This record gives sequence, structure tokens and C-alpha cells, in this order.
Amino acid sequence: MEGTDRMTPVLEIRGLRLAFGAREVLRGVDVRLEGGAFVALMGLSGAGKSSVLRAIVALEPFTAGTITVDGFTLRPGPVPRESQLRALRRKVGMVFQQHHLFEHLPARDNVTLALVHALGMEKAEAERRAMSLLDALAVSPRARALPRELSGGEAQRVAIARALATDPPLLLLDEPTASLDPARREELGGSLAALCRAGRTLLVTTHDVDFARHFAQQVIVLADGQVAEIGDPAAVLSRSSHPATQRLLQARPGSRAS
Amino acid sequence: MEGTDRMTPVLEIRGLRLAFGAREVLRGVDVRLEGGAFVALMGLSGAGKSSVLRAIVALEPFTAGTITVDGFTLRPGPVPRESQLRALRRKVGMVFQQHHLFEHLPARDNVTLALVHALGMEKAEAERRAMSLLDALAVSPRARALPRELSGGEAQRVAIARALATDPPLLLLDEPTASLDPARREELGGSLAALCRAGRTLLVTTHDVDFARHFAQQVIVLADGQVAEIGDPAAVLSRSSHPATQRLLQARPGSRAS
Amino acid sequence: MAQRSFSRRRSWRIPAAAVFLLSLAGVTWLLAAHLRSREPSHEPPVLRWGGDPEGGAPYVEADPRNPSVMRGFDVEVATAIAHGLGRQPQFIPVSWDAIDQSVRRGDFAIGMSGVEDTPARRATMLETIPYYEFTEVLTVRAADRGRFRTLADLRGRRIGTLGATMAYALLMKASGPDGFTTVSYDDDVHPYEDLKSGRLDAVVLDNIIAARSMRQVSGLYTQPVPLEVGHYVGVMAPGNGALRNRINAVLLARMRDGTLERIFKRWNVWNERQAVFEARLIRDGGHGTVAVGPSLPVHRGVLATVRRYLPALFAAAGITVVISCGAMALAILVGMLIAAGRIYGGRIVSAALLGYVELMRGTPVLLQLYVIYYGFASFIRLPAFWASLIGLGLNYAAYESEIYRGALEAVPKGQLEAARTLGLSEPQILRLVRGPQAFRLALPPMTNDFVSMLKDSSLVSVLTVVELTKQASIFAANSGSWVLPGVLCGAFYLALSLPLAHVARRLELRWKAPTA
Amino acid sequence: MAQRSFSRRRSWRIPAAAVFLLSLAGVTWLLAAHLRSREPSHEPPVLRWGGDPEGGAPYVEADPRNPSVMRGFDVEVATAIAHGLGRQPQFIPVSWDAIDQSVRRGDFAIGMSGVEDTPARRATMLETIPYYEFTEVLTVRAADRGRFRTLADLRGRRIGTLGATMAYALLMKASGPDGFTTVSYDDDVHPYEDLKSGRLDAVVLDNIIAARSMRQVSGLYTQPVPLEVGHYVGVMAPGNGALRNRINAVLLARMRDGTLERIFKRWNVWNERQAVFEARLIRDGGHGTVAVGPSLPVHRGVLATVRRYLPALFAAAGITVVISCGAMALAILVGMLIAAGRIYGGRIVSAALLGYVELMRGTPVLLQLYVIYYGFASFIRLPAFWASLIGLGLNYAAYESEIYRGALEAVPKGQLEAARTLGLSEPQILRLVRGPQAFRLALPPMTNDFVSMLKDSSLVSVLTVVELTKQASIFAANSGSWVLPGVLCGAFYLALSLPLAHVARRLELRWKAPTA
Ligand SMILES: Nc1ncnc2c1ncn2[C@@H]1O[C@H](COP(=O)(O)OP(=O)(O)OP(=O)(O)O)[C@@H](O)[C@H]1O
Ligand SMILES: Nc1ncnc2c1ncn2[C@@H]1O[C@H](COP(=O)(O)OP(=O)(O)OP(=O)(O)O)[C@@H](O)[C@H]1O
Ligand SMILES: [Mg+2]
Ligand SMILES: [Mg+2]
Repeated sequence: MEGTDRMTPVLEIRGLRLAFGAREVLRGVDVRLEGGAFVALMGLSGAGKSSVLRAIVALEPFTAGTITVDGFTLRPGPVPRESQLRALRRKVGMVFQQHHLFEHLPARDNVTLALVHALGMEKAEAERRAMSLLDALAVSPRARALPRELSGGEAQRVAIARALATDPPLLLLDEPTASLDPARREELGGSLAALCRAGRTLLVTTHDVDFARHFAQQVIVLADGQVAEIGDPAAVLSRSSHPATQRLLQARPGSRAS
Repeated sequence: MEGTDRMTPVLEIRGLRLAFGAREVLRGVDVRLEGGAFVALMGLSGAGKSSVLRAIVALEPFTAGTITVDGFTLRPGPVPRESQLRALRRKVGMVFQQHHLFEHLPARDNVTLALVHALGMEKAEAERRAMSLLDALAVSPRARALPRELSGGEAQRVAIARALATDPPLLLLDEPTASLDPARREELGGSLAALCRAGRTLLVTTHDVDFARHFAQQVIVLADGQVAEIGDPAAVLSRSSHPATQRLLQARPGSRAS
Repeated sequence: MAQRSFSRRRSWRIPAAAVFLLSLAGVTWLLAAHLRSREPSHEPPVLRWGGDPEGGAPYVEADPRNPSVMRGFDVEVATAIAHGLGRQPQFIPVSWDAIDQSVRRGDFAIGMSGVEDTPARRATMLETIPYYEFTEVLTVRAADRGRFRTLADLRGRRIGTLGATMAYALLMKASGPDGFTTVSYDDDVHPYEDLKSGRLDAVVLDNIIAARSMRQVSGLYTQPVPLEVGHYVGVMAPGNGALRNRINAVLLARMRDGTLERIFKRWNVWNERQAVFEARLIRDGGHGTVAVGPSLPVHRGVLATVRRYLPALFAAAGITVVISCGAMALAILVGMLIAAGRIYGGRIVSAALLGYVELMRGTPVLLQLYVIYYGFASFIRLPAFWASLIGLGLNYAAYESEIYRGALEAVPKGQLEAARTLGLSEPQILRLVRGPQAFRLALPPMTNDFVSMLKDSSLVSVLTVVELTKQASIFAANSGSWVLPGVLCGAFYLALSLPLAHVARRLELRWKAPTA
Repeated sequence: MAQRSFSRRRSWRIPAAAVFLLSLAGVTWLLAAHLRSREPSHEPPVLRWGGDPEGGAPYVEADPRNPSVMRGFDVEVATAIAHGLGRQPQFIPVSWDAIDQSVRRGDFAIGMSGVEDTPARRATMLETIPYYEFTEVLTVRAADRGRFRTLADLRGRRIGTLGATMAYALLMKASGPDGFTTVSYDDDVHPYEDLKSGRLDAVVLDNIIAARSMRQVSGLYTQPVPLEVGHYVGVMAPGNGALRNRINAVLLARMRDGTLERIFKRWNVWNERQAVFEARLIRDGGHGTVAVGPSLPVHRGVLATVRRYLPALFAAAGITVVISCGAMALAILVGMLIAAGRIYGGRIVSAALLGYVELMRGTPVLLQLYVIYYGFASFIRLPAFWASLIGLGLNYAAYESEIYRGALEAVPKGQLEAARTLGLSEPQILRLVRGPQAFRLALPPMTNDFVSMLKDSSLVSVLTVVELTKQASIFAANSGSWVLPGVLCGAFYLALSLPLAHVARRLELRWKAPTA
């Protein structure tokens, strides 16, 4: 109700409730992202971060609330048929926590597949784009390897490249930093920041406080199926007094060291 | 050759060379762990950390060198048949980077399986042990969930519980912190530290510098298929001048912040 | 609960659809059988007619003075017809129970060899008007002429007859109420011999055969009261209507001018029953005459026939189920062992097993059944039932093993590695981790095999085991048409496989793909 | 390279093992056929002997005065034998080409109905010493008596004979060098009629049949020079040796006391050839007499016979391959559509498809073939070949669809979700992500079906298509034994399925399970 006067959001989640069987995981989540935002979604393991992202890309049915992506609205009830999701698919990209690479295709073809068949790009051009992306993420040497031949971090970066390839206006990344070494995280953070400077909108779940603090413009803390706290990373992650945030960070080494 | 006078090591790797096809990933790795050690194995993504661990548990054949676990020695060439590895299996436990939970069994049974069938423990007792472990890792509420119903972090913790259950003298953990929130990491670090105080030996790969610094007694940096640097975490991770270590940490937010 | 009721609804929907389609097919077939025309574009100068030389006198027999020349009243009637059509008769020898198929195939235009007018035949073939009226009579040992006057007197006794005849149908119907056993023969000599020798207590066949046999076998007595009235007709291919009508005309004409009477007298099968019968036919110009009172069992039509054969079919279906299940159990067991051997066994073991698989898959199971039943008989003489079960089982084991091998190899290696590092032995891993997950992958193809096993089990009939298909073909031989038994047989198999497939689907849902 | 050679070695090892096992089975069988004894524990007072009443005079025919009494020289010889053994003869009617099986089954002790002494029969059955020596003679139109003196004169012509006879074997052998066409008949009347009518240029049959037919069909001429010498023997079940020897003794005795001569004279089939023949037999007491010079083709033994039938078998195998491949292609195509429909289609669609699957899986394919070939004939009259191909294809499609459905559902859902979020359409996902990974899972069961399709294709012989099994059974009928054709047939199927299985394995290795 409030804030409708502000510029129309790229993503708006209202009172999202989501349950697996009897177990209600999300109990009314409200999120609002303007274009060009870089938002970190944090919370305890099992808090429901992945569920939120999966709900946004219409992979998880939800019981109440609405999800609106740039005009396209998802409603409670069974997931709509793919044919009705065309519009949504063009607007949102996703990196899965478990990567979900196409096991029968080499790294490069994992990236080009959508470019060629969904965007109808020339094969040669698609491969150029794929290689440049893999290069930027420092996995181009493994471009010909099958997913089962990749290391954890390499697989993760290929998955990121695959999602970046189609260059969707809204990008959801589920724990993209999980198995990256510090240097790679830095690089990833940098390129993501560049992306949202270019107008893309990013919603990133992460357990890496430093990463969130240095790259996100805003942090959303998910707890007990609801948004516990929203705000500037520095504020939330350093000086927050909110119990949920405390629970998430309380044991943070940095804080203990001091 | 040197140091044979010291107490006999739990794990000794000598000149380990490992190649995938033409690509040589490990080019002479030497590692030596005494009982009760807590060692962090670090390195760029794709450096070969997982390969080292997999080689130790005889899942990856290697081309040169020897791996000796508490008297049991692995040699180059094809992986020996399972029947000849009985001794090794009882000595080493492993947590996989991709978890590899048994998809058809609920979380709890994933933990009890080995207890009942490998150690011949009473079913009831096995379940008590499993529940207490899951409890310690805060996933006991999901004990009845199938792996596909677990969140990334929950799956990871179940995998850890499964490895801890059989309580092997040498424990290899591949990125156990990857998808854990800061609080869970702290708890995990704590319980691991307790384990090695109880005499277990731990070799843990991680990209989490803080985790390594606070819990490991020793850090091994893997680079270009060899051990680039080895030493006290504080020293290596804060004041190291070694180029490989620089490459790994150079972008570390902490260092930059200063 | 909701789940249950849902699945029940589901389980209903399927048979509904299936049975609907099945009956559709059946009906089309029957329909087609009527519509299909085989009439030649221009009529040849000869009339090809088919008969069974084995039928013997007085129907059709080879002239002893010149065996290639046929004689008998059917021969003469056929000749009369041919001449009436201005053609030359040409005789085509055919075995009696193949007459319908042959005429349908167009081997000859009309079949005449003591061919009876039966509902089954009328449903599928074209019949001329009847040219002879016979009666089914009860023959007993002379000594018993007082005791056994009617079928009712024969409760608990054995009555013989010729298979695929009206007499057989008549007995099948009466056997229920009157509670006697019907014994079907393939020739009309043995029944009377067995009657004399005491193996039977009575024989029911038509008066002509009875008379003929009485002349050969002494000490028998035929009860004067007929059990049933029937007619000999010429049988023609459906759609051959034009010719049929002209033949009917000729037959009527020959009745009027007494030609038929002379023929029948010459073979002394004429009696005043014929006089009455022909008079009636001539009166109403051959119309509606074949419609005999509904009281007569053979005219009870399809449903009654079906009801008559159901018990036998059910029993046979039982055999089919037992053999199929037994063989499948064996196949699954051996198949698992082979699959395990091929994956875990050494070079030699897996090579040998591969050889077994390719040999069993590559050669016809029928051949294998022969080898097991006859070939091994010198070493171990297996009863037909066990030979069938083992033969089918070992053959299917080869197929199953391939299915399991594929499924086992499809289980994610990571889980196997995890299991190893946990210290589980390979057999344990197979039993606890790999097998369970492979099983679900194997379930659909396994169901396929189980379902086709039901039908392959019909092969064992070559080992003298009477199962569903065999029983159906006996039924077919006796009802003189394959249509009804075929559809029934299909329905039975369907009824067996549907629950099977349903259970399999339930299992599949239960162990939903873990990767799902 | 190394890979190649390895796989080659492998591909050799398998057929080796397989063929070894196959021949093993075959040998066991032959062996067993010899060893197996069917002799009854105590001899009955009657001698049951089997003959074919259709054989007609002078062999076996029904006495016109009393059709249940048989007459003919075989009848009298059999009677002489029975009396010689101090038994009563009991005649068991049997169709000529079933004599061997029946006697083997123990329906009667000895078969005598112009039964020829052939290598095949000698290999599998027990033969008495020959009791009559006949000759194979060449009959032509009187007009051609000058042109067609020998088989060599008949290059490019059509020669008729009776199937399953020595004459047939003789022609099969000569047809190669002399380049004429052999036409096999089921009865011995039609060949001569067709010869007269010009459909044939010559008929080769034994002198007795020739003489008989010449009496009935005019305008024919039989060349005096015999093509071949053969013998009639009594055929008995293997292991019945004791009785056989006593029968041989009786036969020799009857030759000495001239009984046989009188019999043959009465049926005027006696000639001085018999005198010489009997004299020789009596001289060396019936030993080694049947061993006729190796120059005679029918005594060339197994290998020659095989070589003779190979071309026909190869041709038939071709049909089998074409139909199997065609049907399998159809099955795969339709199966994929059904599987896709069941997974992606709405409630109604998938329910209907499920109905189709259950109906096709649940009912015998034979029934379906009948419906398609005969049932639909009124709407669309399919040629047998196409009906077979379509029938098998549609039936197997049901099985394939289940395999694909299972495989498609086994592909990790996560990858499908990823594909969706990338904006790929469901058809694209099926084609690019799901299908390729499912295919490898489906490969082993698919191979199973392809291999069994090869053998199921034999069912189409009911639609008059002559494929491998049918050809083998023709072979069997002509060589009078199922053993050799059976083993050959099996070997052919094996030879067809082995490469198939091998290719499948290569494919499997190529697309090694991604999860591996
Ligand atoms: N398919 C499912 N069926 C049942 N429960 C599920 C399913 N998927 C997730 N859950 C449960 O829902 C809760 C939220 O899962 P989710 O993956 O969103 O957590 P998360 O915030 O992503 O945790 P993590 O940081 O560990 O990834 C978890 O407790 C999980 O066990
Ligand atoms: N099965 C395989 N076939 C071919 N190459 C492989 C295979 N497994 C791993 N590699 C390659 O070997 C290198 C080392 O892999 P490894 O998993 O040990 O790296 P890592 O140190 O564990 O990396 P990460 O931190 O991302 O897990 C990587 O470049 C990887 O691509
Ligand atoms: Mg998550
Ligand atoms: Mg790794």
C-alpha cells in the first residue's frame, strides 16, 4: 500500500507464504527491489532463502501472497504451465545452489545452449560470448570438460556463466560464493557490481558476511519465515541489535576476535 | 627420509602425482599429519584439494608417490579392489564436497546405515547416536526428510554427521563450511576442534580464511600441483609473502579494509 | 484415504478405456468379416468346391477304383449345383476343420462336406440354404439301452463326440445341468470303439455317422428319440452373396425335381424327415427355414456359448498365471545374479555371462523349450510344467539381467563412493544403496516383460501344457470360428495384465525417482 | 586404435562363446534324441501302427465297403509284421508329415505309410530294414518326352514334386547345377494336373505315385531311367531298438517265404527290382543294405542338406531383418510420441494413451495382427507385409513408450528446472536435455526389445509372410525332422541379434552415464 508513489519495482513480493506439506517455511515475506539494486538475502541455513528464489522463478508453488516481476504476476496455487511463463523466463535468470549443470554437455555448451535455442543466437557468436564469460570467471581452460570432470568451484562458476549469458534484467544467485576461493569471490563481486551499475537487478543469497558487506547495497535478513531486518549492509551486519541478526552473526569470528 | 625419528604420522603423502588424462593436477605433493592434528588444506579453486582427499581414500588412482595412512600404504596404479581396502576404510572417513547423500534414505538412515551394517551396531543404539549427532549440528528436526527435501546447508550437515558417526581416527572434510551460515560454521569449528582434542586427526579443505585461522593448527597452501606453503595459520594467512598465498588471499576483504 | 479413492477411480478408468477399445477392435473385426468381399471379378467356367476326403462315405470319399475321383452325396450335390450354374465341378481336398478358413481365403467357392449350420458359422460366414436335415442321436451300449435313454440318465458318466460339431456344443450346454463329462474326439471312429470298450458310456453324433459306425462296431444301440435337429449347408465366403443366392435357387430347383431325393436315396440317407423338410423349404422358397426354434441350444447364440466356455478358460488362465509368475520369479532372481556377476565379476565371469545372455536372447525361446523338454530328457526328465517354467524363466533371465545391468550402472557413482568410504562391502552397497535405487529405474521395463511373459507363456502349449491360448484355440476349433475365442482370449490376457501394470505404477509412484 | 582392436577382440569372444553353447545344446539334443527310450515296460497284445489314410491306394486307404477298415500294401505288410510278433494290428490314422512326431510321442509303435528312408530320419528316428525299393522318376508331357529326358534338359523350367519327400531333396540338390525351379506341393495329385495344364514342365515323384497318377491324368509320359533309388521303411521311436530288431527279423522271414512278394503283386507294385533287392537283403541278413552309394544325394548327410537350404534361409532372414527393423523404427517413433504425450499431455490425453498402452501390451500381438490384416480389410486392405510391419510396430510402441517414460522421469529434475529458468520451451528441453540423457537409460531395455522383435517377427507368418522361422519349418517338414532346422534357425537368429547387441553396447559406452 505505501510507497506506490515510488518508481515501479522490478521485483515485488507481497505476503509470500510457502509450505512443504504441513511445514510452513515462509510465513508472509515482503520484498521490493528497484531496478539496478544489488540485494543480499541472508539468514540461517534452512531459513527459506532458496525457497524464496525458487518461488520467484515459478519452480515452487506457494500458498499465499503474490510475486510480481516487472509486471508479470505469480499467484498462489499450482505452478503455471511453461507456455504461460514465457514472459517471466525472459526477465529472470537463476543460479542454483546445486548448480544443476547439464550433465551430458561440456561446460561451454552448458552456456551456449540457451543462447542458441532460446535467444536464437548464431552458434559461433554464442560460443564467443560463452568463452568470454568463462574467461572472465577463469574457467575457460575447462570449457571442454563435462560437468562431472569439474571441481566444485569450477562447476559453480560455469553455472554462473550460464545464467549471466542470457543477460536477464533480474538475476537470482543462490550462494554463488559458496565454493569460491577469496580471490574468485572478489572477482565475482566485482563483476556483479558492474552488472547492476549497468542496470541489472541482483538478488543474491550468501553466508559470506564480508562479501555482503562489500558488494551489496542492501541486506535482507530472513528469519522464522519472515523478513526480520532490512537495511544498509554496514548497519545490519555490524551494528544490528535485532535478535535474529544476532543469532545469524553472533558467533562471527570477526566479532569474537575483537 | 628426514623426520622418521619423530612420532609415526597418521597420514603421510610422499611425492603424490595425479593426472586426469593428459592433465597433471598434482605434481609431487608431500603432506605429513601427526595424530590429533587439525590441518586446513587451502588453495585456489581447481588447485587439486579434492583430488588429494579423494586419492587418500583410494577413490582416485594416482601416477606416482605413496600415501600411507597409519601403516596402510597406497601405491600408484589402478585403485585396489574394495576387499583389499578394508583396513583403510576403518581408518579414514570423508565428507564430500557434493555431499553424495543416499538419495533413497531419510537423513537419519543416511547416518545409521554404516553404523548398523559396517560396524554392526544395534539399530536402536545407532539411531540414538545419529540423532545426537544431527542434534549437535542442528538438523535433527529434518531427520526424517529425504535428501532432496533438504536445504543446501542441511544436506551438508547431514553429510558431516554421516562421516562423524563411524568416528574414524582420520577425518577428511571437503569444504564442510561451504554452505553454512556463520553461526553454524562456528559450531562446526568448535565440535571439530573438540574431536581433535580427543585424538582424531582432521584434514579440512576450506575457502574460509577466518575459519581456518581460528580453528586450524596448521595451514597447507596448494598451488600449481604442489605444496606452496605450510605453517601456522596466523602466519600464513596474515603475514605470508609467498606469491601463491598472495594470489589466494590478495583480494581478501580484511586485508583490503586495512 | 483420498489417495486410495483417487487411485481406485484411476484403476477403473483404465480398464474402461481398454475394454472399450478392445470391443471396438472385436466389433470392427466381426463387421469386417461380414463386409469383406472375395468374389472374383468374372466367374470362372468351373465351380471349385472343397470337401474332406477323410470324411469318408457317405459324404466324401475317394473312389477306390480311381482314388483321384471323389464320390459321396456331398460330391453329387456339389456336382448338381455346379451343373445348375452351368459350370464344371472341381474338387479341392481340405481337412474338415479348415473348411471355413479355406473358403474364406478363396481356395474354393463353396465348402460342402457335412458342414453344419451353426450360429458361429452363420455369424462369420455365408451359408446356403440347408440341403439335408440330420438329427443328433444318443448311442449307448446295447446293454444300457434301458438305463441311458436321455442325457439326464447319464449324470456323472462320460459322453464322447466329435469336436467342433453341433453335437459338441449341445453336450457342452447340457453338461452343466445334467452333470456328465464331455470327451471331444478328432475322428468319428474312436468314440464308438471307446464306447464299446467301456471308456465311454454314450456317444452323441449325427444320425448318419451313428448309422455308419453302428455297421462297423457291434453291440451298440442308438436311441430312437433325437436330441437335436441340425442341417447340412454349403459354406461360402462372406460377400459372395450373389453366387450364394444363385446356388440357393439351384438347390431349391433340385429339391423340386427330386434330384436331391434320388442322390440321398442312392446313399441311403433318405428318410421321411427329409421329405417333410424339403416340402417346407420348397413351400416358403427357402426363407426363414434355417431359423429353428430357440429351444435348441446351438441356436442360443454367442452369449450362451461364451458362458459355456468360461470355466475352462478360467482354469486355463490359472495355469497361465502360475507359469508366468513362477517363470518371472525365476527370471528376476537369475537376472539379478547375472547382472551382479557382469558388473562385479572378473573378465572371465562377465564374458561367460555375456555369452549366456546373448545366446538366450538371441535364439527363439521355443527352441530353448524343446531343448530343455526333449533335449535334456535323457539326463533329467522334467515334467512339462516344470520344463515350461524353467525354460521361460531362464530365457527371460537374460533380458532381465540386461535391464538390471543398465539400471545399476545408472545409479550415481558419488553415492557408491560415499558408501565405500563408510566401510560398506560391495555386496552391502549393492543390497543397500545401489539395488534399491536401480530397482525403480528397472520397474517399467520389468513390467513390460512381466506383461509379455503372460503371453509368451502360451508357447509352453507345445509342451502339452494347456494354458489360456491353447484353451482358446480348442474353443475356436469347436465353435468353428476364431473371432469370438480370439476376442475372449484377448480380454482374459488384458484382465490379467491390467492389475499387474496397475500395481507396478503404484510401486513406481511409491519410490518416486530420488533424483526427481 | 587400441580401443578398436580391443573391441574387435571382444566382439569375437562373444559369438564364440555363444555358438559354442548353441552347438552344445544342439548336440545334446541330437544325442538325447538317440538315447531317449519310449519302449513300454510290458508289451501290449496289439501292435499299434500309424499310417495316413489320405495316402490312398496302393499304400493305405479306407475300404469303400467299410471305411473304418484300411487296406493297401502298407496295411498288409503291417498286418504281417503284427502277426509275426503274435499281436493284433491296430491302425492309428495320422497325417503323413506328422508320422515321425507321433511315433516319437508314442502314439503308435511303428509308422508305415510309404515312409522313406532319409538321412534326416535315420539321424533322429529308428528305422526298420527297408521292405520296398522304389525309384524316383521323371514325368513330362507326352509331347516333351523327346526334349526332357533328364533334369539337365530342364534348365530354367519348373519341376513339381511333393514336399517333405526324398524327391524334393533330390531336386533341391540338383536345382543348383541344373538351374531349374522346384515347386513343392502338399498333395500328389495337383503336380500332375499342373504338369498337364502347362504350369509345370516336369514332375519328379516315386514310381508308384507316378504310375497311379498316370492312370488318372492322360497325356503324360514317364521317362524310363530312374533318377534315384529309395526305400520304404517302418519308422519307430528311438530307443525302441529291441522291438525294431524283432520286426526286422519278421520282415526278413516274410521276404524269404514270399509273403511280401504276394502282397506287392496283389497291389501290382511288384517288379524284378524288388526281386533283386529282396534277394540282396536276405543274403546279408538285412545288414548294411540301406547304405546306398554316397553318390546319392539324399545320403549326402547333414552338411549337404544344410547347404541346400541355406539360400532360402538367407532370403527368409532378409525378410525377418526388414520387417523387424521397419517395425522397430515405427515402434520407437510412436513410442516416443506416446511417452511424451503421457508426461506432457493433459489428463485426457495421457489417460487415452495409457489405455492404448495397456490394450496393446495386454492383448496378444497375434490377435492384433489378425485385426489389422483381416479386421480392417474392409476399410483399408493392407498387403501382408505392411500389415505385419505396422502391427508389430504399433504393438511394440506400447512397450517402448513405457521404457521411455521411465527413462524420461529418471532424468534429474534439477536440470529441467535449470533449463526452464533459461527460457527453453518444454519441447526444446525434451529434445536437448531430457531426451539425450533418457536415451542412454533406455538403451538396454530397447536392445532387449529389438532382439526379441527379431523373433516375434516370426508371428507374421500367419499373414502368409514367409520369414526365417516359417522357412525353417518348411525345411523341417521337408527334412522330416525339427532338430537340424531348429538349430540352424536358432543360429540365424543369433547371427542377427549378436551384431545388434554389440552396437548397442558400443553406444552405451559412448554415452557413458553422465552420473557415472
Ligand atoms: N522439497 C522439499 N520438501 C520438504 N521440505 C523442503 C523441501 N525443500 C526445502 N525444504 C525445507 O524448507 C526449508 C527451507 O529450505 P531452503 O532451501 O529454502 O533453505 P535455505 O535458506 O536455502 O537454507 P540453506 O542456506 O541451507 O540453503 C528447509 O528446512 C528445508 O528442509
Ligand atoms: N574426473 C575428472 N576428470 C578430469 N578432470 C578433473 C576431474 N576431476 C577434477 N578434475 C580437474 O582437476 C582439477 C582439480 O580438481 P579438484 O576438484 O581437486 O579441485 P579443488 O581444489 O577441489 O577445487 P575446488 O576448490 O573448486 O573444489 C580441476 O581443474 C578439475 O577440473
Ligand atoms: Mg539454500
Ligand atoms: Mg574441491
